[in-house]
Parts: sequence; C-alpha cells; structure tokens
Amino acid sequence: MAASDAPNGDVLIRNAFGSVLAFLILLLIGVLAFSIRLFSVIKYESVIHEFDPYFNYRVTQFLTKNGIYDFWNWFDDRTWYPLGRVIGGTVYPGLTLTAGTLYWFLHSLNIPLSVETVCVFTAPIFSAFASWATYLLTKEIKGVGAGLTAAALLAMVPSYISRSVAGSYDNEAVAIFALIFTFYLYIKTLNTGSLFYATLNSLSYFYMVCSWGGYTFIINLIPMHVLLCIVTGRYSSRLYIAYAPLVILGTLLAALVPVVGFNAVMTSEHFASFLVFIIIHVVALVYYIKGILSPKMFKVALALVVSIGLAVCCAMVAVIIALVASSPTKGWSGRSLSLLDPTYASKYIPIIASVSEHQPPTWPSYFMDINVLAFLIPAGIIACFSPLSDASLFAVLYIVLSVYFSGVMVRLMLVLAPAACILSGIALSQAFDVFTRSIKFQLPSLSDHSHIDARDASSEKVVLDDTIKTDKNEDTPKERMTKRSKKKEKEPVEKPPTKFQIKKRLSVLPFEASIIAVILLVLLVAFYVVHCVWAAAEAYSAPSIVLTSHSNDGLHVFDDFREAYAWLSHNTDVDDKVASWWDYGYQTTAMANRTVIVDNNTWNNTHIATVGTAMSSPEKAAWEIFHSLDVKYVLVVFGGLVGYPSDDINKFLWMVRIGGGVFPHIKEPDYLRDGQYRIDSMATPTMLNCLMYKLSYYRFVETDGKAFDRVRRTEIGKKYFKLTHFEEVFTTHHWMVRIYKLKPPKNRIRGKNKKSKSKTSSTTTSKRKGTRRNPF
Amino acid sequence: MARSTSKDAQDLFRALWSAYSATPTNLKIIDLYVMYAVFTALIQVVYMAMVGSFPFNSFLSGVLSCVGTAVLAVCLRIQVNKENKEFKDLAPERAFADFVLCNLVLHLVIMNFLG
Amino acid sequence: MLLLPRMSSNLARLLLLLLFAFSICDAVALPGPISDRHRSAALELFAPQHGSFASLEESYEALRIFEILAVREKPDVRATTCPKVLENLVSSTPLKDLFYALKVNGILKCKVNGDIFKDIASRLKATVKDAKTLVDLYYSIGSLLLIKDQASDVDVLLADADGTFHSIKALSQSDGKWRYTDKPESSTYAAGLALEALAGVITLASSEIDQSRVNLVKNDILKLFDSIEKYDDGTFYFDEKLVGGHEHQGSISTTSSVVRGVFAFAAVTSGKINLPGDKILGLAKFFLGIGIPGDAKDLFNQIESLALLESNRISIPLILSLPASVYSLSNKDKLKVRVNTVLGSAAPPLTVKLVRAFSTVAKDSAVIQNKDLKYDQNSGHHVLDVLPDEVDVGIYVFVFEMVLHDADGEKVYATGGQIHVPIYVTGIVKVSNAEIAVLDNDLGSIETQKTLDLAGNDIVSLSANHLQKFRFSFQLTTPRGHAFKPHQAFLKLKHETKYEHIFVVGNAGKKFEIVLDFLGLVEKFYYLSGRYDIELTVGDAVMENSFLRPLGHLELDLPEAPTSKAPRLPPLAVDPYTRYGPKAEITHLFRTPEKRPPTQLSLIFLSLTLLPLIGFLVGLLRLGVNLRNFPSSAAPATYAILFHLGIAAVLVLYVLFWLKLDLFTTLKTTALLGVFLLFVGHRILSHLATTSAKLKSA
Amino acid sequence: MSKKLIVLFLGLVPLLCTCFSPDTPSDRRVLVLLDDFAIKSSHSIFFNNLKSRGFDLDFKLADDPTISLQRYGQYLYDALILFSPTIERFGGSIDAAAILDFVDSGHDLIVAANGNASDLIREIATECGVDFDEDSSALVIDHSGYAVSATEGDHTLIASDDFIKSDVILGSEKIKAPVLFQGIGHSLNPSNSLVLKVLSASPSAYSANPKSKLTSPPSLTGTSMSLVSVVQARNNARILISGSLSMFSNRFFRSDVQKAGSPTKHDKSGNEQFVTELSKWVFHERGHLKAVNVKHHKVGEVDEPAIYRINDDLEYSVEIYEWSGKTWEPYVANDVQVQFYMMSPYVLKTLSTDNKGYYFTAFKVPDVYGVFQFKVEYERLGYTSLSLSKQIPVRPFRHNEYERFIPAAYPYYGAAFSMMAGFFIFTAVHLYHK
Repeated sequence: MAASDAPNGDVLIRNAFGSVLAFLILLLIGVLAFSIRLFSVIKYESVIHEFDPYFNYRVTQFLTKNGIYDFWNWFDDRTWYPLGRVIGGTVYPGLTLTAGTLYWFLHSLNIPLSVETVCVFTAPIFSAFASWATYLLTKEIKGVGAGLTAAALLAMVPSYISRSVAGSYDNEAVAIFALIFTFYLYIKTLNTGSLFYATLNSLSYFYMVCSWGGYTFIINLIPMHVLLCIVTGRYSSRLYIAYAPLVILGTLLAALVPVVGFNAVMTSEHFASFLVFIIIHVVALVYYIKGILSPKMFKVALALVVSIGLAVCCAMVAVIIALVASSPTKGWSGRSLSLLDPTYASKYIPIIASVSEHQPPTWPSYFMDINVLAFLIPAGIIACFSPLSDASLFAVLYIVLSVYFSGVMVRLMLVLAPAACILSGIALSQAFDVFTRSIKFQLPSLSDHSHIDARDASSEKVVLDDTIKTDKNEDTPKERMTKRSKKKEKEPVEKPPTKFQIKKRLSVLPFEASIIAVILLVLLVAFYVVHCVWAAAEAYSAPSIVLTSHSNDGLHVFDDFREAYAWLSHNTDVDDKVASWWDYGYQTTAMANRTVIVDNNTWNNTHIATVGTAMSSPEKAAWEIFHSLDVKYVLVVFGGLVGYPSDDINKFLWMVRIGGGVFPHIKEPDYLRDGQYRIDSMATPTMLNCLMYKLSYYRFVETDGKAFDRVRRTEIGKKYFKLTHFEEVFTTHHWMVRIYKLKPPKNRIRGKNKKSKSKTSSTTTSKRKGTRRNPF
Repeated sequence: MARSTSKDAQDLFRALWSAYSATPTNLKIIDLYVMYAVFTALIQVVYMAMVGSFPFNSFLSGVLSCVGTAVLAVCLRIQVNKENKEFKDLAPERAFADFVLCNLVLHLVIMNFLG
Repeated sequence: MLLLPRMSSNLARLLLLLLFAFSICDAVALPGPISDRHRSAALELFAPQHGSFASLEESYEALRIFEILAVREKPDVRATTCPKVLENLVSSTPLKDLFYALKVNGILKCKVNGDIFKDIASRLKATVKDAKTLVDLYYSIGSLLLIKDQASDVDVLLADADGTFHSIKALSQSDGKWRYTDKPESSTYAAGLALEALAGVITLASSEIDQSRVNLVKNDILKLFDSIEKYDDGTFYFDEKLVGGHEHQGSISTTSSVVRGVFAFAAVTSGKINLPGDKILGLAKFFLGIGIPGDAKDLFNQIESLALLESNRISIPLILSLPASVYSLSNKDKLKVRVNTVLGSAAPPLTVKLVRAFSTVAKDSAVIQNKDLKYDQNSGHHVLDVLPDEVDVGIYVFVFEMVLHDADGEKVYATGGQIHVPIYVTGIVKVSNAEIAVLDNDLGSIETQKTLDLAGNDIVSLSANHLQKFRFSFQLTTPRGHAFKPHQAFLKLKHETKYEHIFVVGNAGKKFEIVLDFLGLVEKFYYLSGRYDIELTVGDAVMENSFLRPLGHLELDLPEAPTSKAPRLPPLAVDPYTRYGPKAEITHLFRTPEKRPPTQLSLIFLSLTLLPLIGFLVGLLRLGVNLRNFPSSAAPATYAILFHLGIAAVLVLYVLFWLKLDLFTTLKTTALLGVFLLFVGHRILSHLATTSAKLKSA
Repeated sequence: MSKKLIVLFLGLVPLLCTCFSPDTPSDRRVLVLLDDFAIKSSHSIFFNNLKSRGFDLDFKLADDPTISLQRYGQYLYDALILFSPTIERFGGSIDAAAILDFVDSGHDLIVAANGNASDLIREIATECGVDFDEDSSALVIDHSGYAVSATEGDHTLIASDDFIKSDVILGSEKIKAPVLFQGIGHSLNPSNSLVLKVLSASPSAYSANPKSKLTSPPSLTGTSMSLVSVVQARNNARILISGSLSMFSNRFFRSDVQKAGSPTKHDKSGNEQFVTELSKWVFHERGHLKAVNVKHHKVGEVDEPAIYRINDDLEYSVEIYEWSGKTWEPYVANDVQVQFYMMSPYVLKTLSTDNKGYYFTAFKVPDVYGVFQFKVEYERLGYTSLSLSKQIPVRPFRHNEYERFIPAAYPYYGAAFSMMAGFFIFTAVHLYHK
C-alpha cells in the first residue's frame, strides 16, 4: 500500500530499507528481552522460582500427562484436604495451556525438552512477544519511532522483569503480553474500524481472561475510554464497531472460561462495560437520527430521544445498582474492592492483606521498578495531548488508571510498567524529534552535504541524524515509519502535515542547548539501561526456593527448602497430610507430593483460619485441630538461625488475625505486649505457649547457648520447654524448615494421683522389711 | 403545551419516516434483520422473567446470540452505508467478509455455551 | 533401731505405724486345728482316676493322708496299685520309684515274697556304698528302712554305717544347710532329707554311731533353726532360695522336709534336742495357717508334718483356738476357748487362764484380771461364762495362758506362753433424739426444727438459703450406757446432679452434732442450688446396728456463681452402659433441583421465538427482495453457491457440535472449512466488488 | 514341677514362642511376679485354673535379679501378673516404665494390691488410670456389707456383689455368691473412658484406717469407690487391677460367705467364678473383635473405584468376627454403624447384617465433593474397639456430565438456531439484492 502514494523510487527504497531496519531492531529487542531474563538460570540453575509457579508447573505436568479434558475436569484431592480443589474450575488456564501447547509443539518437532524447561523459559519468550506488542500499540498511538523506543524500554523495564525472569512461571508472564496485545487490537480496531480486528480483539481478550484475573482491568479501562470519547464528543462509528462487538463476544468468551463463568455477567467488575454498552447504543442512535434529520427537526427529536434515552439509562442504572446490591460482597470480589478502596482489604479481608504483594508500594519501589520512566511519564502525557487522538487519549487514560492502581497494590506495578514504557517511549521519541530537528535547522550548511533532495524534510533529517545521533539506528527509521504509517491510514491522523509545519516553526531551540539536551537524554537512557541490567542481574533473579547470602567468608547457599521437601517425599507415606502455613502449600504438593491442608490458592478462608487457629493455639488444642484434619506432619519455616526474614514467626500475626477472623477465641491483643509484637522475655504467655512459637524455637537454645534470634535480633523468651503432643522428626541444615510429627493419642489415660516421693517410699520399705505378711 | 409536543412528535415522526424511507433497500434489509434479532431477544427475556433463569448459560447464549447478531448487523450497516464518510475506502464486500467471519465466531461460541 | 528413720519422717506417720505394728504383733486371729473340711478337701484333691493314682508317689501321699486323717470313705485302690508296686519292686526301677513302691507297700501290705526284698536290699546296700548324691543316699537308705520293717527276716544292716554317716555329713554346710552333691550351693530342703537319711543310718547301723558325730548333727539342727523365717502373725517356716539345677521347693515342702528330718533324727537319737518350743509351735501354726491347700502336694506336706508335730519327741504344740472372736453383748454370748493338738485331738488336762483383757483404746487399764476359765466336759470348751460389766462394746485384746496340770508337761508340750487374742465385743447401740434444724445465720435463731426417729424411717424436707445454717444432731449410747464414738459417722448431701459432699459428724460426749454454714460452703457446693438429698451413715465394727439411711432432702438456694471465677464442675462419672451404644443416624440432605417450568410453556415460547424468523422472511418479501445481483456467469455462480454451501456447512457443523461432537474436532473441521470459505469467499466477493465498481464507473 | 522347668525354658527362648498375634489374640506365656513363693501355694487354685486353660505360667520372685520382660527387643511373655503388692523395686531390668511399655505394646496385665501396697504398685496403677487411696494405711471398710465371720471382727472383709453388668466381661453365667474382698479401694477418673469399674463398693463402704479415728471425711466413699477395675487401653491391651490380693487366694475361693444382713449363706464364695471369668476377659479369650474384607463399590459394580462422583450410589460391606479363645466366630450385633465422613459425618448408617458376621449397607454419595472417609468406629462395653477408616475422594461432575437438552431451555435453543438460520438467509439476501 505504501507503493500507492510513494512519489518516486528511492523513497520507496528508503521505506523498504527503513522497514527492514525496523524489523531488525525489533528482532534485537526481542533477543534483548529474552536474554536479559536469563540471569537467574546462569547464576543459579534452571529451576522454578517462588510459590505459585510451582503450582503452575504441577498443573502443566498434569496437563501434558493427562491431556486437556482431564485437566479441565481435574479434581485435586491432594490439596485443601479434606475439601479438595477443583483445579480445572478455579485456575486461569491460559499460562498452562500456553506452556502445554509449546511443549506439544516442540515434541511434535522432536525437540525433547522437559516440561520444566519449557515452563522456565515461557516467561522470557513471552516478554519478547510483549515488547513487540508494545511496539505495535505505541505505533498505533504515536508512530514507529515511539513504538520502537517503547518496545526497547519495555524489554528491560525492571518491574516486568521481576515477574518474568526465567523460572518465574506465573500468570503475569503471559498476561502482560495479552494485555498489551488486546489494547493494541482495540486501538487498531478503533483506528481502522474493521470488524476483523474487532473479532481478533475479542479473541485476544479471551486469551487475557484465560491468563490472568487482571483482565478486569481491560474490561473496565476500555469502557472508560469509550465513555471519555463520548463525553469529549469524539464519538465515531468506529468507536461503536470497536466496542460493541467486543462486549458481546468478549463476555461470551469470558463466560467460557470455567474460573470466570457467570461472573462475567454477575459480578459488578463487568457492569461498567454493560452500562457503557447501553450508553453507546443510545448515542449511536442519536447520531444516526441527527444524520438523517434536518437540524430543526433534530432539535425536536433530540428532546424526545434524549429524554427517552435518559429514561432508559436511568432504568438500566437502577437495575445495575440493584444487581450490585444484591450480588455477594456488593458484587465486588475482595481483591477488586481493595483496589477501589486501598484500606478495604486490611480492614475486612486479612487474608488478602496478608499477601505482601497486595500491600501498597513505597516510593523507592517506584524508582526501583520503573526508574527514570517515572520522570518521563509527564512528558509523555504532554506529548499525547499534542495532538490528542483517540489512541493517545487511551494512552493517557491507561497511564492515569494504572498509576492509581499501582498505588494500591504492589503487584499492579506490572500493569503500570507497559503504560510507563509507552508514554516515556513517546516522550523520548518526541524529544529526540524536536531536538534533532532544531539542530538541523541550526546547521543549514550541512544541508547541502546531503545528496538527497530537500523536498522531503524527513529525508534530510535522516542525514542529520546519521551525523549527530548517537543512537541513530533507533531514530532514523522512526521518522520514516511514522511517515509511512501516517500515510497508510488516513482517517485517524488527518492533520499530521499541518502539525509538522507548526512544529517546524515553533521548536527552534538554540543549537548547544539541543546538543546538550540530546546528550543528557542519552545519558538518561544509558542510566536506565544500567539500572535495568543491575536489577535483572541482582535484585530480581533470585529464586526464593534457593537462597544465597554473601558474608565476609564468601557465598552461602541455603537449599533448605528442597532438602525438607525431599525429606518429606522420601520419608513419609504417600497419603500423609502435611500442615503448614498456606505459603508453602503449593511447594509441598509440587515438590514433596504430599497432601496439604491449605495452599496459596486462598479460596477457603475458613480452612486457612483453621490452620491459623491451630498455629496460634496451645499445643493440646492445636493437636486436636490437626488431628481432626488427619494431619500427620506439621511444617514450619524458621529463619531465626540464619536470619531469613520471611519466616513463619514474622507471618504469625497474620495467622492470628486470619484465625481470629473466623474463630473469635483467638484474640490478637493476647499476642501483643502493649501493642507490639515481641518474642523475647517480655512476650505474652499466650505468645510463648502458642504452637508456632514452640515449633519454631524448640531446641533452639541448643544451637548457641543463649537462643539469639537473628531475625528479630533478640533472645527468645522461653528457651527450655518440651513438646508433649508433637515430636520433631526433621530439621534442615540451616534450621530453615522444621518438620514435626503428631504423636498418637495416649494409649492409657493416667490417674490423678501425684508421683510418690522417693523419701516416703524409702521409709515405707524400712517398715515393710520388718515382717512379712502370711499369704495364707 | 402538550398539544404542541404531540404535534411536534407527529411531524417529527413524519419527518423521520420520510427520511427513513429514503434509505436504500439493502440497509432496510439490515434494519429488518436487526429488528428480528431484537424481537427474538425480547421474547426470551420475557420467557426468562416468567420461568426464572434456570439454565442460565442457555439463556445467556440465547439472548447474547440475538444481541450479538444485532450488533454485528449494525456494524455492517454502518460500514456499508454510502452516506457514512468514514468508510469511503472500505469496500462493502470486505466489510461483509468481516461480518461473516465475526458471525461464524459468534455462533461457534454460542454453540459451545448453549450447553 | 527401726524407729530412727521413722522419726526423721513425720510424726503422724510414726504414730500410725506404731499403731499398725502393735495391732499386728499383739492381735492375731488364731487358726483352728485340722477339721473335717480337710478330709473333704483331701478326698477331692486325691481323687483316683479310674481306680488308681497317677504315680506311686501320689498314691503313697494319698494313702498316707487318708491314714492320718482316718478318712472313712476312702477310695479302695489296692487292687490297682499292688500290681504296680510289685512290678516296681521286681524290675530294677529308679530309686525314687522303688522308694515309693516300698512306702505304698508299707501301707497296703501287698503280698511280696521275701527274696524279692532280699535282692532289693543287696542292691540298695551296693548303691549306699558308692552313692555320691544326697538324693540317692536318701532314697536308698529310706528304702532299706522300709524293707527293715516290712520284711523282718531280711538283713538290712549297714556294714559301714560310719562311712555312710560321714559321707552324708560331709555334704553339710556350716549354716546347718545341706548340699545335694558336692556342688557348692546349699539347700534347706536338702537338710531335711539329710537329717532323715542320717536318722535312717543310725537305725540301720550295725554298730553304735559315735556320739560326738551325732552331737555335731544336733548342732547343725540348731543352726538350721537359726535360719528359720517368721511371718508377722508369729508363724515360723523355712524357705528356700532357688537352687540351681534342682527344682525349686516352696516354703511348705521345705518346711515339711525339715520337720520330717528333724523329728526322724530326734526320734532315733538318745537325748533331747533342745529346740525352743515357740518355734515348734510357730511351725505348727504355719501349717495350720495354710488352711486348706490348693493342690495335693501341699496338702500332703501339711498333713504329714502336722502328724509328725502331733507326736514328736521334742515338744508337742498345743493349739489354743477360739471358735469365734466376735462376741455380741446383745445375745449374751459366752467366751469359749478350745485347746487341742494340731490334729484336733484332745489336749492333756489343763486350765486356760485369762491373764488379763484390755481395750485397744486404753491399753494399760485392764478390764479383767487373772480369771480361770471353766472347763466344760461335754463340749470340750473352756468357757468364761459371763463377761463383767466393765466390758462394753469395743475391741479388746484378751491374753490367755495355758496351765498344764502335771508339772513336767511343760517339757513335753509347747503352749506358747501368753497368747494375745483380739476380741470384738459388739452390741446394739442406741440412737436417740435426733433433730435436724435450719438456723438463721448470725443470731442462731431457729427457723425450722424437726425431730426424727432414726430407728424408724421418717423423712424430713427442709429448705434453706445461703445465709442460713443447717444443724443436725443425735445421740449414741452403748448398751452399758456409755458414750459411743463410731468409726463411721458421715452426713452426705447429694445434689440432684449427683454431686456429693460428705461431712464427718463430730461428737461431744454422747451428743453428735454437725452445723453446716452454707455461706462458707457455697464455693464447695459449686454454687449449685436445688434439691439436696441428705443421707446419714453410722457404722462401726462393734456396732451391730450400723445403718445408712436417708434423712430427707433440703431445698437449697445459693447465689449465682460470680462470672469472674466460675468454678468449673469436676466431671461426673459417666454410666459405662450409656457411654457406648449406637449414635443417631444421619442422612445427607441433597440440594433441591431448580424448579422447572411446564414443558408446554417452553414449547409455546419455542414457537414464539421462531415467530420473528417468519416475520423476518415476510418482511423480506414485503420489501420485495430480489436476488438479481446473483452472478450470471458460470464460474462466479458456482463460487457463490459454494460460498453459501460453505457457510451452511459450518453452521451445520456447529449444530452437530452442539449435538455430539467435542470441541477439538469441531475446531479442526471449522479450520478446514474456514480455509475453503476464505478461498471461495474471496473469489465471489472480489467478483461482486469488480461488478459494483463497473456499475459505478458506468 | 519338671513341666514348669520346661515352660520356663520355653519362655526364655523367643524363637520357640507362640507370640501374641492378631490372628490368635489370646495370651500364651504369662509371667507371674510374686513377693513370696508361698503365694504360689496359697493362690494355687487360681494358677492351676490358668494352667488348665493352657497358659504357661512362669513364676518369679519380683526382686529376682534375673527377670526380664524382653530379650533382643522381643517380648518373652504375652501377659504379666503382678502378685507382689509390697515390692518396692523390681529385680532385673524391670521397672514401672518397662511394665507400662509392655502394656503399651499390646500385652495384658493383672495387678493385685493389698493393705500395704508399695508405691511402685500404686504408681503402676495410677499410670493405668486407677488411683488407689493415697492413705497407705487405709482399707476398705463396710459396716453394712461386710462378710459375716466369726473371726474377722473389723469389717474389712467385704462381701461385695455389685458387679458390672456385662456378659462379655463377666461371662454369661450370673455370679450368685458375693465376692470376698479384703484390701484397698481406688477411684477412677470420671473423664477416663478406658477404665471400667467391675466390682464397686456398696453405698455404705468407705476407705479408711480401721485402727485410727476419722477426723476428716475419707477420700473414697460409697459406690464411687471401686474395688476391682479393668482397663482396656487404646491398643486393646487389657489390664485388671484389684485392691485385694487375697481375693485370688485359695482361702477366699474356698470359704463360705454370708453377706451381713442377708439370711442366705453361700457355702462357696463367688471369687472363683468372678476371677476366672475376669481372667478370661483380660487374657483376650472373650470380647476380641476383628474386622476383615472392608469393601465398597458402586451399585451394580464389583471392584472398588479410585474415586466416586457426587450422587453415586454405593454399597459398603465389612465382616466382623469375635475371638472365642480357640477360633474366630462371626460376631452378631445390630448396632454396627458406618460413617461417610469429611470433617463431620455426612452420612451415618447402621449396617444391616446377615447374622453370620457380614455387615453391609448402601447409600447415595452426598452432593458435596471432597476427600471422604468410610469410618467404622465400633466401641462396645468390654469389646475391643474397632476403628476402620478408608479414604476415598468424591469428585464433582465432569463438564460433560451435566444435564443437557433441558426442556426449559428450548426457547433459547430455538432462538440460537433461528439466529443461525436468519444469518444464513441474510447473507444470501444481503449479497445478491439489488
């Protein structure tokens, strides 16, 4: 199509050259995105990280072994004993299916990779896809240059790396790609207004729904955008085509995913889309009538239609409100409620608040995760406003929302990252654009050096770029592509030429300033790159299953978790039930292959509360609870010896809260000495007698004479005690995992009499030795 | 006042009618198609209101298939409408092809969800 | 000596133990002599299986017992046993069997001709000469003895009696015990055997045995008696530590073997072995104390030893026994005492003297001093006809003494000096003017008072609150009109929830009174209001009319338990019969299926939903739809048809999918059809496009 | 006598021993610990009775330094009789802990105490849940229920006839004559469900020192005081604890008995029958159950599935037998129950039986998925407790097991298909209309 309006051959050639170059760059970006995530494999080994990935891994294994239908109907009786869990119905299958297909594909090509390998490398691969998707999306918004920059930025943005290093086999790894791609298709549909893209859009939305609970972000963001367009009077029939089919098909497809099911229409995360769906129809009708009527008649019509429309809307709103009110938790599931009201979770749902990644982030974490992008975002926003298209409006909306959400939950940084990349990509490219152009105008002399006719501004810029730009191969094609893209689709950006004129006139900056600015920008980018590489190498590629610590006497490796799980799998019976706090449930099932009571899929609060109660009860009560659950072994994680901070004692208050939430006899204040949580001699007796304390610190004093806890930095309160209902069966090398066995019930019940003193018995003996009774 | 509004309404409708009658037949066909879909949807909603939403998935698929059809038809109508300047360069046949594709997908999903 | 550690322990215990020690050493129930129950027991223990006993040993024991006890209806086993005896005599059987064969023969007097005895005797002499082990010597010498008095004409005299005597004596130990062989471990049982054997040697000696040796043996006997053991009831016995290699002998068989040996030896030696009489008496008591043994061996040993004691040369124990040690004042019992020999035959003329009698509570004040009991000829009892008035109900210790009429009897008989016997003098205790009252707390003003006759069975019902007191009192008087303090005087309050509270009713003189101040007791009563049943238990060992009777019930209302320290009730005993037993059945309630509308309705609406389709078609016709645009030329037309067929195919496929196919086959087929559609559709659509373009241009 | 030597020999050789095994539960080799060999004679009737029932008795002095319960980690005896009330310290390797381990490893125990029972014996009893009167000089006294006797003046010789009503423990034949008892009483912890009062004192009985005056109420009085108790431990080891050693003695076996206040005079006490029946129970000659062939399957199928679906119909069956001392006889009862259990019983049904030891039932799996258990927990007075549990998961419907083609949904189907039809028509019309 470029051919259609390319005036002459060499432009054509240049365009072709540019596109090839762009393609190459994209390829490189892909490679970068993939390779920057391999630090963990290089530094450690090719293992699955974290907790959830182990579950996904296990599920994938099941899928590859038993096929898709068994997976769909998988009832897992080895978790959540004795309730069991319908995996097929409660898991987001996207990731698993993806990996599964990958696996089958590879095997059909006779590439015998193990399931684990596939799982480990799924995330990097998809992050490459994600960066390409970013390119596409940004291209739709602001042209090729911005696209490429954004793609490059996203390829190495830390917050995304943190979730997608090789081995962190988690939903987000795939979901981010799906998210961006969906947005891309939405914008694409919006720009072209073709049903074909609309279909694709809903399909990729389906994939997103399969992959991650975050799909609600999409199904809320897009309606908002539509609404915004309508309000700002930017309604166009393309908007209708982009939106209406998406709602219908999307909803249907979402309802196909078992885990979502009827929620796609029942819960109120989705209501916004329906509301907007109605509104857009009304608006469409209005516009239609406006189109076919004479303005004067239209006045009348407007009155009528609007009134009707309003009536309908009100009715609908009423209905929706009613639905919301009727549906459970006011129709909003806890997590999304905690989105809207940051304090909600900590107030009502401790189990959600207990997860660290549900905590609101701190400012450093912003800097850590998106680094300089944080400063580029505003620039990007400004850039989006000149000029404002539907697409750029979308970008702005996206960034605003995601900033808000990320402010609520750390894990939503992930949603923020692409937006940040897109906008800063736009910002950067615009900035370079401006500076370079001004530089060019400062140097007319150079212009005749150029052997290219100066008719085409962009073409000249190319040469200038060649001479000046450091990162030329990033910028030269940009302009071209923008031009081509602009040429390609007429409607969305019909005023670029005028824009260019304006730009040329306005942005004439002093030469030195521009140079310095460019250099500064380059430095900025360089700094960003350095930071990202550091983050990828150091911060985010530690598989929390194997820990290392650098101390003065070199590197220590703590492989206790796998040691413990191996012990379990070798020394316990296959049907034994292992109780632990839910964080370790997935790993226990996946690595030790033992039945667990609760795991990281926190679907049953009561069950978790039961375990929490047991952990915070005194030994006997705890024993009874565990016994009623047929628990054979209890596993606790204890960092006090090596100073591993995220151990059960530090999580203990959450157990108390969660337990207390369901069983009122567990009261948090009983475990706090005037408001603060301590385990030293000042701790409350309830604390010192609860199971968790005992199991963690049993025999701890034997390690060093005085039982000094390296995490809490204090000596523990109660050092010498015995366990009556539990017996220690295994403790790992660094004491990080301790496994206890429940003792069987006592064979005899002892009487009440006290044990006799030896003194009295001695006297009685002396008495009795005197004479013996005649037995006859 | 009421008279005036009713009168307005009357000649509004007259005007509407005249304006509408001007529309080409193929658009009318589409409109008819949309009407048909909408009515089918309405009947189901009535039925649901009467007997309750027991096979909810069936109900959803039934209604949504109608609504979807309608929506897609509307999209088609927008695209093939000669007056619509936005889609001058989009060939109606291309639009139709997309329409068919979209429909086929829709019905596949419906069938899957119908239970 | 023993006291010191006790001193160091607490004083209460000391007193208690002293009491205990006293009560044991000075008051023992005396066993009576052999009675008919022994005879019946003997008969049942020695029951011959079909006419004969298992072994000769057993048959000997049986016959011997029957002989001693003079059992009349003894089973006649002669016919079956004699053949056994003979065969054992003729054939060269082990010494033991030979020995018992002879013993049996000694009783049954089977016909055995003399020369059998002769060669047995010669054989035995040979064995005696070169026998090493004690057992062999014992049996052989015993057999010789038996032959001696069964066949007088046989010469059984030992040529080298001294040598034999020496070889036996050589096995003796310094402590008076003997060894079976030359192995070191010694045995008391063996001592018995040895002594018996020595006695045999002495009798069989052709020449007089050196007296000094005999005296040595006598010393051994004395030493042996130093190792005698004593039970707390003053009985003496010999016991045997387990000896390796030899089967272990219980105290009965050991003792009896010693008795056998000693008396046999005493019988054959001139001069007296001066063993203390009380030890002999203690042995007698021991055998009598056994009562009736459980198995034959013990019975045999018991009876035979007693028989030996009955007629021994050292001292014959006399047994003083009381038919009853419990005397009821109410039915004027007489205090009877019997004196017998161990086998129950009459004692020599003597008078039983009641040295003194004192109550266990006041030990030093005797109620009776030197009193002779009158001998009653026809009953053979010594009777104390009337108890003096000082003797009230209570526990006493009577001290008896036997005074033999002929002076030198002391040497022959062992009377055991003063004999302490506990006597329980019981009687009916008078229970009088019992009254039960509820008082107001501070000023003991009586609110309700009831008197009741404890002898009868009348019931009171009272009510009180926690501010009041409960008083209950009664009097106890002995037949002699003294105050009586029963061992057991409990007042029990039992709540309807089965919680019991027991109080000891204390006394001042005759008057027993208990006052319950509920204010102080609410804690103890677990704040349980409601009906309390009152029960009185009065009982004592010497109180013939001990009773336990309900006094009625008390409606008590106590304050609510303060929530701060609500006393958690101790668990009540669960009735074991209700603890088990089947539980109530549980059946699961299934979810009720959603209500279905009537099928007709659905069908109606089905048709309704199809109506719009009709409407659609009709509308199409109304609009005057035509298919003029259908391509006229062949190729596009086919494409068109194919295109629509394709769509139809896909739709049909969908229907099939809904009917039976599964997702993946459907998807695959759809993909295929899709490709086809793409192709065909592209052709037809492009064709249409060009035609329409032509039209425009035209 | 020589026979006993052989017995002893057998006892010492663990290889030759017929060990206490689940398929023949009753005991064989019994160690008897005495503190005076005379007891062997004075209680010979009881011992002979045991011998005649085929037990190998091995008599030892309790302080014999050579005694030991196990050798090479294997027990030499199936049961232990402690007739050594006064023993303060056992000989050899035995101590209280050893004896309790003996019990905890499923062996049986008979303990007899008397007036001056040692702290060791008391402690063993306490460990088994029987608390003898802490006052070491106390005896059971009963001024209303004593045995009339010319010689026993203080009423410590008690004629008790308050037996536990259980045929399995005391045999089907009623014990007519009262049982003579002279010794110390004990109390049971009411919350202890393992211990049973076999012979309990009369309401007027109490436990005190007959020689000293009472000041405070005695700790044990009335029917709450127990004279003879049995314990069945959780591992079905059985323990008999009697406060009176002489209860087993020949003298009491033989003597006549007349309960105070009752005119009838039995010329033989109930001791022999009582003790014999009790010993039969203790030595597992009675009341020992076993369950075999636990089966469950869907109705109409034979082999048991790995997992059930909700609303399946299933059949459950089990066979229960009782040990008669020689053979396994079918156990007949009508109150055996099975639970279908997940944290709480969802179904609890009484099994129907064919009176030949075969118990069976059928029920519908609840419409709740999860990991269930078939639980049979059968506890009856005097019988060994049966506790079978079998884990079985229950899954929800598969995606294609739900009901389809529901009449109520016809209109929706109709609509969907009419849409498809309409679509088809529309394509044609739309394309070719001119």
